[in-house]
Amino acid sequence: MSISVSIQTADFDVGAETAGLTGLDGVGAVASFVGVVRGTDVLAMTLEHYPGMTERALAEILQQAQQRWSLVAARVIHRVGRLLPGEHIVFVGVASSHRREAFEACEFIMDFLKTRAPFWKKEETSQGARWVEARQSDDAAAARWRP
Amino acid sequence: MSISVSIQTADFDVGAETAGLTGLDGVGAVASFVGVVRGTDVLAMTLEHYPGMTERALAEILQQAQQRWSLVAARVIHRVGRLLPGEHIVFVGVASSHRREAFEACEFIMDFLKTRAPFWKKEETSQGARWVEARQSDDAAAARWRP
Amino acid sequence: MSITILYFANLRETLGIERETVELPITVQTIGDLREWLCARGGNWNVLAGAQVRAALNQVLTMPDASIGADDEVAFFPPVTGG
Amino acid sequence: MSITILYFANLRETLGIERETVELPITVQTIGDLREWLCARGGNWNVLAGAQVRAALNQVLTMPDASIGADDEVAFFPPVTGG
Repeated sequence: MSISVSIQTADFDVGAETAGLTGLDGVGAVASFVGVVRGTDVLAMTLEHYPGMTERALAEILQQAQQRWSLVAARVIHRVGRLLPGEHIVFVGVASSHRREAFEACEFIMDFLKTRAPFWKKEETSQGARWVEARQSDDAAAARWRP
Repeated sequence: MSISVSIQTADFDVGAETAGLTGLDGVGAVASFVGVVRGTDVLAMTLEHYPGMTERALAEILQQAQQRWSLVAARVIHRVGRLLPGEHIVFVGVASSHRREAFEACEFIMDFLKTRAPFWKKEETSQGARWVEARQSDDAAAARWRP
Repeated sequence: MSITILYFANLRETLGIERETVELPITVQTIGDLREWLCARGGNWNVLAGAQVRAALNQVLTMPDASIGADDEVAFFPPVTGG
Repeated sequence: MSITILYFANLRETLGIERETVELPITVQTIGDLREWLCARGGNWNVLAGAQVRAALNQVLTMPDASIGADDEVAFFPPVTGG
């Protein structure tokens, strides 16, 4: 099982990242997720993070996924800095033999990334800038995975 | 809501297909799935389908997903003909405002594609060719979605 | 009346035919009747009696009691295995 | 003992500081003690008393009763909103 985490300002190449997962031995299924800046009322978004803790928190989430499902590989890329509507924010890709594990692990990783990884979003709108508030629905989503 | 189905012998470009979904207005989340020919014991695989019924069955599955979740777009590409280990078989991509809908609809589409769309796989192995048998676990996966 | 019948996957291989147009006797009214009538051809044709065999009528999955009409397209195939 | 404290997002902005190294009085033993001690600076510092404020000790989420050691890294931040 190979796990990999990148925090970067640069964009990522979804095709290349997916090819890095589909090309691995024993892989029959790759589930992936791409998060995008939604344009509704938002002119731009700045993502701040806690260097060091972010990588550690994401690696721990991937290790938990690896313990829970039979996976071949999992990859997370999260961008930081200022992003415009339509730009990629996050990529999560999971490779496994069968689709069920890949789907479940991919959704698990996103749910925990949303509630455990130290990123903060500040939105610029026509009314000024504001820090995005955490959503209770994200806590509820993560709580679904309790054993 | 835009839905699109392609049945083709040619490979598809995961990056371009995903970009076609992330670039749409109002999209915050794109969940996707890529199925790949697993190499274990299989030298090649030939996919046969029922032209006409396949497109109709897949469009109906996408329409059901659209009725059940709030989606911006959904896309299915399924290859037919002879494929080698590691080659792409299927792409399913779903775009929506929020991740939960995208994940659920993507998995729903795959579960019904597996059990309703008229494709048949024949594997070539070192012991000769054999038609792949339907798996009960796929029927069970589709049955989970009953209202 | 005349209909078109298609066979897929292992059924196509076993029967050695992928498509035929047939004139049905008046006694063949439903998908179930058609299946029995084809099985009665003997030889490999009883492969169509298998519990696993599925049928589609005009490109939609169907049941044995569905009525067949003129110029309909009927298909027989095993459980699907795509994806 | 000396520790490093980091502040993120709205806390960083409100406090106008992102990192400091401080020498703790002997009475500050836990994350909860540290928070009270920082709030006692007055002015904007009571933002740290908010129920929503989270703390990490050496880059792992922690609770108010966790003990602080020499050279530890403590961080204060609001609920996370990535992804």
